[in-house]
Amino acid sequence: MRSSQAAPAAVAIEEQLDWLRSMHEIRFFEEECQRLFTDGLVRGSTHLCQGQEGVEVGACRALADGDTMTCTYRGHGAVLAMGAPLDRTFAEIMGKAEGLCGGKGGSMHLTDVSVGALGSFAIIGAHLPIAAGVALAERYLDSGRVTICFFGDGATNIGAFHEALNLASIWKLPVVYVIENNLYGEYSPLAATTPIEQLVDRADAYGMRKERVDGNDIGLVHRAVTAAAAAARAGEGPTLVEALTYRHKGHSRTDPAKYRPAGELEEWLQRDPILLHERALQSAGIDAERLARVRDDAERAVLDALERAKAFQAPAPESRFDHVFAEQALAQASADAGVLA
Amino acid sequence: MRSSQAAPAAVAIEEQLDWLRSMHEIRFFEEECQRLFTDGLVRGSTHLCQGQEGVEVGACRALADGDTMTCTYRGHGAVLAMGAPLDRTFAEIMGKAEGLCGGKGGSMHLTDVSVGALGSFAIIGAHLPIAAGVALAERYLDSGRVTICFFGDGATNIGAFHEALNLASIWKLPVVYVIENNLYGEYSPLAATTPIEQLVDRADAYGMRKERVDGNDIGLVHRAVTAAAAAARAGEGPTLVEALTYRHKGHSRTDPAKYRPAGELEEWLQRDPILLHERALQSAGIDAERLARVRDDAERAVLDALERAKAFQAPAPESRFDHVFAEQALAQASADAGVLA
Amino acid sequence: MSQVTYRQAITRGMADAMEADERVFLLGEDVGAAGGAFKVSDGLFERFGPQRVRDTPISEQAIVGAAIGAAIRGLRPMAEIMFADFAGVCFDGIANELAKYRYMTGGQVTLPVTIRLGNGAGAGFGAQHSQSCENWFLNVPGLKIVVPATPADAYGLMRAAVADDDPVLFFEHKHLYNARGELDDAPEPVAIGQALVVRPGDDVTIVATQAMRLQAEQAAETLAQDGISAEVIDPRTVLPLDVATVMESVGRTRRVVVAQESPPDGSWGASLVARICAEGFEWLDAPPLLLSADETPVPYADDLERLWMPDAERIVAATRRTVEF
Amino acid sequence: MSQVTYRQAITRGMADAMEADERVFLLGEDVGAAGGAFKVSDGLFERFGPQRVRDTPISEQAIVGAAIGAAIRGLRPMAEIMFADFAGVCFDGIANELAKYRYMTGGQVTLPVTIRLGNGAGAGFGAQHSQSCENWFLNVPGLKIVVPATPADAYGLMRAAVADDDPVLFFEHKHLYNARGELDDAPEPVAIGQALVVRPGDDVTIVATQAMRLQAEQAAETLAQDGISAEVIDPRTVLPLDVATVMESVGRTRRVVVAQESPPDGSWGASLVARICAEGFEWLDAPPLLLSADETPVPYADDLERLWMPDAERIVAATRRTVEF
Ligand SMILES: Cc1ncc(C[n+]2csc(CCOP(=O)(O)OP(=O)(O)O)c2C)c(N)n1
Ligand SMILES: Cc1ncc(C[n+]2csc(CCOP(=O)(O)OP(=O)(O)O)c2C)c(N)n1
Ligand SMILES: [Mg+2]
Ligand SMILES: [Mg+2]
Repeated sequence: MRSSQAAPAAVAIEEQLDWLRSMHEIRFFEEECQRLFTDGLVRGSTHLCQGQEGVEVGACRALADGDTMTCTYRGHGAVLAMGAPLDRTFAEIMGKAEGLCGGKGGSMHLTDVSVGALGSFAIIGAHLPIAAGVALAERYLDSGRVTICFFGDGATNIGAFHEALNLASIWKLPVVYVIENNLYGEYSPLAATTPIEQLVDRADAYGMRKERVDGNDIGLVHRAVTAAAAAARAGEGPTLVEALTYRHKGHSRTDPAKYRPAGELEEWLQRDPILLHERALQSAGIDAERLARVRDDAERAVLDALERAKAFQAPAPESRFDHVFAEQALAQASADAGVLA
Repeated sequence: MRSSQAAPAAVAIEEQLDWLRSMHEIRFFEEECQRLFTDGLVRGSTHLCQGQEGVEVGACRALADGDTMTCTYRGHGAVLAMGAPLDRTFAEIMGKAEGLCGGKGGSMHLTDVSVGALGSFAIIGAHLPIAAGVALAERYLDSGRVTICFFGDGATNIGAFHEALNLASIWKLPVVYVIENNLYGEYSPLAATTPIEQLVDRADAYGMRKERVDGNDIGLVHRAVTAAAAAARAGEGPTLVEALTYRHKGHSRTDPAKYRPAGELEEWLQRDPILLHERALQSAGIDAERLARVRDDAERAVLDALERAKAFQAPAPESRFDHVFAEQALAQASADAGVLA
Repeated sequence: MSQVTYRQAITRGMADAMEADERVFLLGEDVGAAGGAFKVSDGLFERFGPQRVRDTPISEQAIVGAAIGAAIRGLRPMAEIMFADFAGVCFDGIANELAKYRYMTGGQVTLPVTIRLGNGAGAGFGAQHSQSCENWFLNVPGLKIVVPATPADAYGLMRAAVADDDPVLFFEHKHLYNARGELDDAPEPVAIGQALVVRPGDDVTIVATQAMRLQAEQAAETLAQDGISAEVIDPRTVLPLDVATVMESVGRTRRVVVAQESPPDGSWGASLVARICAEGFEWLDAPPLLLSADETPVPYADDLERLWMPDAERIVAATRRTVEF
Repeated sequence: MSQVTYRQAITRGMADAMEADERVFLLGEDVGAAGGAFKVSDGLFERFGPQRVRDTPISEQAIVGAAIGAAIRGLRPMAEIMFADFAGVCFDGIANELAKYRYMTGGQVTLPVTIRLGNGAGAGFGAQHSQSCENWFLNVPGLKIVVPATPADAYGLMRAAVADDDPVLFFEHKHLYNARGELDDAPEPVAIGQALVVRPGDDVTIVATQAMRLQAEQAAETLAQDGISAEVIDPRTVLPLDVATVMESVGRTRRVVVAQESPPDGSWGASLVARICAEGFEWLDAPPLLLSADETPVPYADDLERLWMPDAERIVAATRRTVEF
């Protein structure tokens, strides 16, 4: 694993500033999200991604127009990185009518097909075969598009991982599988569940290209996924990318993350992807004031979006019958309150 | 992959003659089975294992008393190799009351717990986690026992394979996973479904011991599984054994196996495990007459068993309500012909 | 009009669907050159090539997932799950992803996925290859489930399933593959959600699907000889059930027998009985009778398997009891 | 006698079972030091150690398979599947292996496996984490399915499940974990397959489980103020259903409402209605009423989710309609 403190030269500085902006937005978004939940303004659960922004932004920004992405319940960052609007993303988490999914999906199922964020999936592993299917369609339609599929380290132990990677490889599908290895699956450290050192080596079981990167170095993530996407487009098949990163918060709303060894979080905070990228940009000549402006703009955008989201309406009661089927008739038939009598 | 024409010195000649006897029994059993099906005396489907006897007998004879085995729908050979009686095995396939499972299971579910044949499973991959559970119990009970789990090359692509091997490895369970690699999953050659050269390399994805052997050389199979079982007993965890072999017949009753390249079967017939083992025994000084006697005794035993099986009774109609539950009461309650009125 | 087998009707249904729309393709284990485990896709590989008739590894989760992913990008996959019982290994893909994906995203994705599954008992395949698995999915909103019994229905429902913008589980009864029936030269789709009155009658309504429908027709014939006029209805779709057609019939006959090839609890038959009672309790002159298979796994032995499920004779007896109530 | 939460009752049930029998152990994701995603196994790891309280990888197929394998070798595993919805990824293990293994082998193996699953809606977990998944397994003979609603039943059924020689699916309603109730100091097992008359009444029978049972009790209270005496029955086991207890009640009240937190088709409620009609059609003075959730996936938004399923108010309204029929 190489570490590049210097930003890769190939990417324009303006673009790299935009990465920073995106990472900041996600970070602020997650902080506000956390507040919404701890204040009890939103029910259910949420899985925050502070600390993993480098992977999500670095990977998604390696995509071209029309490319797509699927991710997990810990998907706020990935969906925002694809360009989902902040206000409607907040609104979905708050269960509003103007939420990305009309309030039907919630925090774990953020989806904005219009920006290529095809879905967030909450059953571990389930979207890995779906991503293969997306890639199959691109191949079938000869669209030249690729799709990214994000998932966690813990997900590499579930059956669907195996089936999906095998299928993607044998059919040489244009998909980039990105493991966000944040060292834990819920409360279990990787070593307790997974008998190998490097998850990326599982690619060998499928004859698949592989690359392991420092996930907190956005430049390296971007470079790795750019290469993987190019290979996929060229018909060379899928790549398994393992991005080493860390989640700053607990697994979910209710988790204080007491299982972490002392000092671990602090060490990773030193390697915060935002911090690292800011340093890289400074080395590239961007001054502190400009960096602060990016941060402040992001913060303002997030807070404004949150205000707008709060003002949005709750979904209309009857809307709960919509979208079961493409043709509405069938669902409507059952709209009479579920009484058989 | 090494090929030993000479029988491994460590195993007594009498024991090796017994292997031959067992392989012959399985071969004759399968030939008779095929006749039963093609003559329409038995319905459903059957999956024969002629050609794979070296793996089944070689592996099962590496077990000690009290060790156990699980296998697939193509399991006649493995179950017989564990010592299931020929007549009651025939009887099960014929759906008789005295069949191993009282006629409830059939060809795909042969089970004789009394000899350690814990079950034949017909959903691909399903028994791999079950075998891990068996091994977990041995560990938990500190029994010193090991269990063998047979499955096909095609089964290495299903999710349960992945989950089972990972679990067995992380818990260092005393299980030996044996791939009977007969080159085809149903009608698909391995290369059409599996993007790697050597299936055994999938062990690396689980940090698992591995060994690849010529499955038609019973001595090599026996040696590999003996070593794997010893390691398992010693607490060193599971091994993935890949035994290269070939099924002489089609996938199932209805398959003429037209998808095979010309000459392939003929080539493998030259490497028939029975033939190879006979040669090895001859090199070890056993004369042709003795070998013929083993063969003839096996044939007679099979034909006699078949006669006995034919004379067994069909199961009593009410027996179909037995064994749903350990306590019979619940099932009996529904014995009144399934009518709700 | 020609006589074809149920199998041929499905094959033709798939072929016509592929001919009509380039986005339609088939994937599954050995569906290609081998023509499928039940030979239902025979000839499709030769005709449509490896891009559109795709052999997969033994990976049902991947098959269903790939179908979902391809569908949301505009294709119209037909996925084969060989024996319906194998739906157990991809249940999550069907029930938690396919059925809910559109709803969870507020309608952002459309899922024109057809999943074909070989259903039912009667062939000596034992407990893991003989179930009527449509019953596993009844409590999962978002799916449509069809269960054709004849070549014409199989063809028509196949065309409807592939043309439908929503997920359809298409259950093919294994024991019917060789059954023959008429098929129009230019056959039409059969609307999903529409029951068929197979045989009109006045005294009692018998509802049955797939292999049981043929038994029910036989039973009606026998009953007719005794002067009992039984109306036979095949729902053809079990999710959603066409309760209206059944109620129209029961409103006249005032007696109903539902015969099915599965245990009673959690079955479409029990669901139908509950709906009949809800909508037409006062019309009924006899308790609705649900004739089911034994509450055991499917036994292997020939005799046991035959006894396990209802047949024409038992339908006759049950119907008599209902008529004489 | 003390007041405990539903969660604590289950924890104690597991602990007592482990104390009583060394062959009993627990496996699942983060059930160990972390105490389980819902903290139901809190303290067990410290008390019984890593051999008997085992963290697994995220591999539900392996969890269920390992439980099966361990059981046939004489252990008595309790396997946790966290959210019941995840049963979709190990459906084959439960429905095709666990449920049928004893039968297929003619009784050669015994499977004292308890599978714990976090069931139900009401907490804003969305479509993939809120289902009443007991309904997926009703058509699968070979399983016993329990659905406790109170701490006492949760404790008693846990002890019965672990002591049972057959597979038991133990559904824990997530929304009840913090609900309090009485638990005896030396609590007894609760027999599997026995319904409980929660509240006696004369005019109408209301049948409900888990969270809906509490709603039904509330509804009965409201109805009592209007002079309607409702008997509330909690089946507690949905496979097999204790039809006798329900029929005893319906024989007196002649009216029945079944309220459930799931869509109607393929539900235990529909199965019960079918059985009630079969056994007591003539006794009924009103159609049996099945009050179900909407026929949609579970929506996320607070308001939508609340509307999605019945509540005390809707049970009251439905019961009134039934009484006034
Ligand atoms: C099939 C399934 N099993 C269990 C869970 C519960 N669960 C949710 S998140 C999680 C941990 C996943 O860990 P990892 O893949 O590393 O992703 P991370 O949460 O670290 O992003 C688990 C076990 C689930 N959602 N689906
Ligand atoms: C989950 C599942 N999918 C598909 C099948 C149908 N099937 C039965 S045998 C078989 C081929 C298995 O190939 P392999 O594992 O190589 O074993 P072999 O038959 O060669 O012994 C298939 C696909 C099944 N039984 N279970
Ligand atoms: Mg993780
Ligand atoms: Mg094979």
